[in-house]
Amino acid sequence: MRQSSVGYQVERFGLVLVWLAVIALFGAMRPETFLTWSNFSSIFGSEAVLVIVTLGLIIPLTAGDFDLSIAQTLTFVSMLTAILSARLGVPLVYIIPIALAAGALVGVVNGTIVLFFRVHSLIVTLGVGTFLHGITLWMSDSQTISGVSRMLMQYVIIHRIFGIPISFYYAVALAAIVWYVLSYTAYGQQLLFTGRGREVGRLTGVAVGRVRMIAFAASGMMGAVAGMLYTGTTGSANPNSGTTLLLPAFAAAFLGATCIKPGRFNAWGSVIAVYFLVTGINGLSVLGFRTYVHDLFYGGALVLAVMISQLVSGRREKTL
Amino acid sequence: MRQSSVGYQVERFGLVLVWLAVIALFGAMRPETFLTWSNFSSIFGSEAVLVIVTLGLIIPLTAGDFDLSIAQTLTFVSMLTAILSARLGVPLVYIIPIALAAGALVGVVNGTIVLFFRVHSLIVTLGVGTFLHGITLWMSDSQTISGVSRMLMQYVIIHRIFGIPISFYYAVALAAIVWYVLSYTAYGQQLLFTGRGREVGRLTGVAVGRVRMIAFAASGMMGAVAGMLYTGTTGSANPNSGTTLLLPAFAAAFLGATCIKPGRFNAWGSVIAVYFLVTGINGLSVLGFRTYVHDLFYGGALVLAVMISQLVSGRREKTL
Amino acid sequence: MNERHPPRLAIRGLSKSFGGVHALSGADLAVMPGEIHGLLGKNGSGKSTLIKILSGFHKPDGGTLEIDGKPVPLPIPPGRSERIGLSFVHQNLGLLPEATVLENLIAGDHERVASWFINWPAEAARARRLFAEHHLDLDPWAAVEELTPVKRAQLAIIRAADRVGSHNEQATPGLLVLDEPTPFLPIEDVRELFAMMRRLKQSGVSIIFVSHDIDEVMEITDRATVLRDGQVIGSFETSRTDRSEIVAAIVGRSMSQARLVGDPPSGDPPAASVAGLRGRFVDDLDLRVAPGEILGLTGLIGSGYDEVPYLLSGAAAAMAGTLAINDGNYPLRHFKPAEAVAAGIVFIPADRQKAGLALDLTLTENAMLPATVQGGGRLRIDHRGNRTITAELMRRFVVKAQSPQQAASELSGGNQQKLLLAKWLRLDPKLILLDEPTQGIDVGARREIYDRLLEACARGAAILCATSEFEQLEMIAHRVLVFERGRVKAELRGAAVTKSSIEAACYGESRIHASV
Amino acid sequence: QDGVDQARANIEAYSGIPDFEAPGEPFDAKSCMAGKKIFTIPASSSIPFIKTISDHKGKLAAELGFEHMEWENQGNPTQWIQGIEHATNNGYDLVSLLAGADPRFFEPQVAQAQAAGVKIVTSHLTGLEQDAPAGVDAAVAIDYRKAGELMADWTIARTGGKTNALVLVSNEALSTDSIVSGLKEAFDTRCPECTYEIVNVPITDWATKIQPTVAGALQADAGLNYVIPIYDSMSSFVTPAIAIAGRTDQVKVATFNGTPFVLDLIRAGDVEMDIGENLDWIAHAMLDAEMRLLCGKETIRDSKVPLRVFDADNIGEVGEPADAAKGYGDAYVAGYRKLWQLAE
Ligand SMILES: Nc1ncnc2c1ncn2[C@@H]1O[C@H](COP(=O)(O)OP(=O)(O)OP(=O)(O)O)[C@@H](O)[C@H]1O
Ligand SMILES: Nc1ncnc2c1ncn2[C@@H]1O[C@H](COP(=O)(O)OP(=O)(O)OP(=O)(O)O)[C@@H](O)[C@H]1O
Ligand SMILES: [Mg+2]
Ligand SMILES: [Mg+2]
Repeated sequence: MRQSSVGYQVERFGLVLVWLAVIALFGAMRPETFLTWSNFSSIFGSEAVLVIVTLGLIIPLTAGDFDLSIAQTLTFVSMLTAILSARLGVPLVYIIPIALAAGALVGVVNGTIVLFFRVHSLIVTLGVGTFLHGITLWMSDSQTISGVSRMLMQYVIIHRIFGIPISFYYAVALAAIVWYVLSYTAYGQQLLFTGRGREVGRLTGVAVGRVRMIAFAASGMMGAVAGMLYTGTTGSANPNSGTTLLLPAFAAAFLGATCIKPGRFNAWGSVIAVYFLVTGINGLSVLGFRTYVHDLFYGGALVLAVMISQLVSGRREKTL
Repeated sequence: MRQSSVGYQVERFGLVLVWLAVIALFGAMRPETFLTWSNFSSIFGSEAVLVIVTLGLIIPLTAGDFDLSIAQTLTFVSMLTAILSARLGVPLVYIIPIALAAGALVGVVNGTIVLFFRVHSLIVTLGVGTFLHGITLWMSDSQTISGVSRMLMQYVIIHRIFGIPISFYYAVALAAIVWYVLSYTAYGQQLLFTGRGREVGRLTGVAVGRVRMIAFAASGMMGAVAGMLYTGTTGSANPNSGTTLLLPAFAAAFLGATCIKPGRFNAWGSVIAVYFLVTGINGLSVLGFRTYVHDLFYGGALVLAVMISQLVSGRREKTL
Repeated sequence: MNERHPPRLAIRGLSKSFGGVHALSGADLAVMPGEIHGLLGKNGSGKSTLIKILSGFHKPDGGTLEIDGKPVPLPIPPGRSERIGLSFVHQNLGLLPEATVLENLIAGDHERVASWFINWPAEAARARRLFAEHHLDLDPWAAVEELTPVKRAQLAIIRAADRVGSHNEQATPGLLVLDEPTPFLPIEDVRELFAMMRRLKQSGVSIIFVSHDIDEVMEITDRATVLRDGQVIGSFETSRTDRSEIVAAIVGRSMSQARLVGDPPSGDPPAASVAGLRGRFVDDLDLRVAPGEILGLTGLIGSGYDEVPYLLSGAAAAMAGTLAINDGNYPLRHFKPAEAVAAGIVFIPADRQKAGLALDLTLTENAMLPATVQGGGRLRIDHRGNRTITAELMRRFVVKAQSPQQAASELSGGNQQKLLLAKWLRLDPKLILLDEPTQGIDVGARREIYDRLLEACARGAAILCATSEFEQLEMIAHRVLVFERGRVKAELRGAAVTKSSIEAACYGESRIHASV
Repeated sequence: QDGVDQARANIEAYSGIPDFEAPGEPFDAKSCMAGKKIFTIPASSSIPFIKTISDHKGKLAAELGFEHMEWENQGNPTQWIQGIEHATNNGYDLVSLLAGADPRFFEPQVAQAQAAGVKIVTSHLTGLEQDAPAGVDAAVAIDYRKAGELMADWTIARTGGKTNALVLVSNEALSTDSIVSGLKEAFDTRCPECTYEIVNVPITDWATKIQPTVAGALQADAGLNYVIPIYDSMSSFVTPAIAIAGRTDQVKVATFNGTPFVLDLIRAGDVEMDIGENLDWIAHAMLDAEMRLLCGKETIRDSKVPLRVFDADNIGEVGEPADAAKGYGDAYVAGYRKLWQLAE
């Protein structure tokens, strides 16, 4: 049986091993600065946003849809949070539901257009995302908005557990939820069938349209959570914050699908992929490598990691 | 038969009609400035690079592969061209084959990893693109390089035919070639079968691996051409030039697939899609709208155009 | 047939394994010039694998190939098989649905079509001539997905026939390989196909014909080779061999073809009744089916019988009609699959590759999907339990596989179908809707499927079985409705359900109620 | 014509080799900096302008004998955050946010670092009249206002008071406000009849939006005679738009930053004027101010980094290809050595 073979376990945890190898390498070079708890807590805390964006992506990806708008949802919600908090003085308890509702709304708009008009999700979410970016620019007058309530930052970055900013635990909690939903709930199975055998699902009574709609809405809400955390982490919002997160999040989603549950987008795989890539970049910064080395590492690590994973699994074709 | 019905013709030329409507609208508002030959020549001349990137994308897209590295190929080749020309004084006749070979090499690297290791093209091209960006940064020392030979600019934007910079005609010529190859050659048919039904393709004797490899190489070469034109247009190369072209090119590729040959990525559709979007942006600029309106238009037009196209075609599911 | 002529095709010692599965182990096969050669065997016995090796799709582990006495090196490079005179209709046809008829027709025709210029008008004209020759009404510019299954099959066959011998290096008439072309075809088209095969044979073409329909094989082939577990059991001259002998060779034991059911059970109260059903083809249909009854639905292609299961399961929208089942009354216009399942109705579609199973996912996930959808463990799926249940189901339904954690794509067609049946029958449904339930299933496995269906009947389920296989109805249907133009043309009951009476009812003048 | 003359005089004053002006009292840098550590977070190590300053700071620090680290990054705020946390955790005394690493993007981390006793300084971020953002300990400023004025003056002087300009800005950069106020003031006081339109293009959109914006403006207004991209890296998208519209002869480009490739564009004739700063000088000035803060001297706001106007006449002085540190003389090197009491 595959599940119990050594090869399969190596495949499952291959990325973790590579990650540990990277840590060991940098650690050997700079034990006193790289291999410190404070360094890791800084890595874990500051990339929580990217983890959440990646988690948001894998939900529609599992259902066979791309959500390119998630980065702009993040930016929009980040800006909305900053404006509500800094400019209008709205308290946090109101901001959270408003932000989540805004994220869900973006998802529903995406879903409605994709489902009702039967358009490829790639083009819809690209269009909706660009439109949303226009709104963000308009709303903020292209300015960075700072002066966000201290309380938000308190709950995101200032408060720490074991020295790691609390935002990390949010990301882990969301990963656990996504993992649980994908693996242990009926909705998770329905998502999977929607992505891999849409007609099969439909004939078995899966409300394929509803499943995809929920996936878009969930992705929008994840984008919204990421947006709030972004504002909480930086204490400000700028109208271009999310843009640079889109490609890394896709990279992490696909890289994550090579481990833990190879061949499927999965939550823990995504988390590991994000931190693997980020650890490398951080180590290079600590060692003072020039930035082009960051790109070489990022691109090289991505490709090598999937190549190794494929070699371990005997180069089986994986349909994602 | 579908091919001859009025509805089908409306669907085929729907985007052209919408484009004409946009022109009419802006024309009515600013006849003396918008509706001038010089304005259109400026529209046509300015986006040749984007057209070529889009054409490059649709080749692997037809074969079912994403080439996210094309933007970085563009940047790399643009930088290579600038360095060879401005720093090393290499004449144009040598630069062109070197640049094309570099582009093809990137494509072959992509193709080899995708095919040999059987990894999803999305992650491979993302990784290779990032790696390439690292090389570009290293090569250029993160500097913008200007001082490119006047001759290159001569052959790209300075020389004009009917008042339109010559780069436009290159783009049209490439579109004609892509159109011909996709529609009238055995390779075009093989691409289609490779993309839509890989198993079916193999069963009918298509050397699927070779077809995909050629598609990646072709896309890399298109990226190289776009890179040379980019350097020729701006007279310089900067290490981040191509990055921003990726999403617009995808938008145009998918939008283009709603017209001329609806349901398939196609060359003329791509050209029309690019110029439709660009015309809108140009009109807004002529009218002096704030730049965030560009995003609203871009996103809105994209989504509306596909929605309209789907309404006309009776919301049929299109498998791309 | 010239006995001294070397065989058109001679395979020796052909082997191929996938992981641990020996799909072929040392198979020999010889096909003479101008011979129609049957290739028989249970599901998963290696027939398609052998054929895919010939087409260059798979690389064999060992073995040799000779064509007209000349050795051909293996593996055959993809796309090269036509040059050595081989031409194929693959199982599942090998057509691209989104492409046009013409594009599919010339796909892979590297020999004739110029690489650098496809003259579409000329190709279209040629296609029209070709279709006219075969009395086929096909528009070259139509998308294949808009064609009926029959037309698709015809297109695939014509494509292969057109290629065979028309261009190969040896300049011999060549070899046409048909891997189960008939399950898609109604009787009259099978006849038409056979006529075509005989014409080709006249011109010296050899044909390999794969089918699970023993009668077809008996009718058309000169000789037949039987595979079992990747090995050749024997070759027969069909005219000199008994049907039961062949069946025994395939299954490994003797089997009877006798009717398995008796008279229809009394239908009061009925398990389900349908009133005023209208769909794309079906026109104002009323029917009742009793608990424990198997009701066959059949007719010629286009008569609408095969639409009924789709309408009653919510898979396709009906225009009108109501369904009474389980004290519930359901309007069928907006009937959804989920409601159907909740009402105890299950539907097993013919297209198991696309609509029956998600091939990338595991056997467990596929088998447990209905339970999942219905909310069994909505918030706490018990994977270990599900695996145990699936393993048990696989035992009960004799699904040959390595583990419940395997991907469904790794199973042979027959085993996929058994899994599909297991997936649905474990729900203990009230009404089972079947569309061609044994398409592409070998005689042995068929019998197992029948047994499972009869068990379900014994537990009080009613079955509606839409099929064009008349002998299947003869074996298992209590009652048969024969359709014509969307309406019931004849009803056969009990012992009157025989292959010949159904055939007569299908082709004969409108006779109402030929009941006994 | 007073205004035009005044503008000419202004330009004249900034066209020559600038003089060195000491920003404050001399102090013994080497001894007071012994054992102290400075950490520089450039806005992005992949922007050559900033990278160069940062590298030169590192060299100076080595010469002065204290520890300096540059946090290599690609302009991503999460990387800045990791950098500031790294500095806090590794005992740095001062974090220098260099040329665009905007502390408003990470106020909480700034506060945390300050609480841990680290001084935070923004260097080359704000204009003289702007306050230190986000509660940082000091803001070492540049005379952006003057740069804005000079760009306006250049066009006024060249057109004889008939400027019709398109001004491209990026509002999210802090220095923009300062530059724009200088520019507006110059136009308002010296040439009220000049016309100009200010268009905001966010930095991430430079590559996609500048070209159509300029093309549209050229089309809409046949009388346009200047495009003023306030940061000179924008020029690579401005010049093709002008070339494609075929208006190279009528429409000129005047800009600010002194980035080498733009200086090369002056030589090629695509850009008419660029106001430059000496990157090495900036490195000296920033480090000077940062050391003063650590040594308990009075806080420096005005770094006294001079601007110089480059055009076709004096472009030969910057070298070919242009070098960011050439064309400003070398008085400052000796000046700073004396200021820091370095023995020869
Ligand atoms: N399922 C597949 N999907 C995509 N590409 C494939 C697939 N199978 C094979 N290929 C690629 O198609 C080409 C031919 O396939 P084939 O399986 O004959 O190669 P091979 O060399 O026999 O593979 P292997 O070394 O795994 O046995 C190769 O380039 C291979 O990488
Ligand atoms: N690509 C593959 N990977 C793994 N196993 C395979 C593959 N293709 C076929 N097999 C296995 O090889 C065996 C032979 O399969 P094959 O398709 O040749 O059977 P068949 O005789 O054509 O059956 P059927 O009558 O159902 O079409 C089966 O056990 C099947 O599961
Ligand atoms: Mg088979
Ligand atoms: Mg079969």
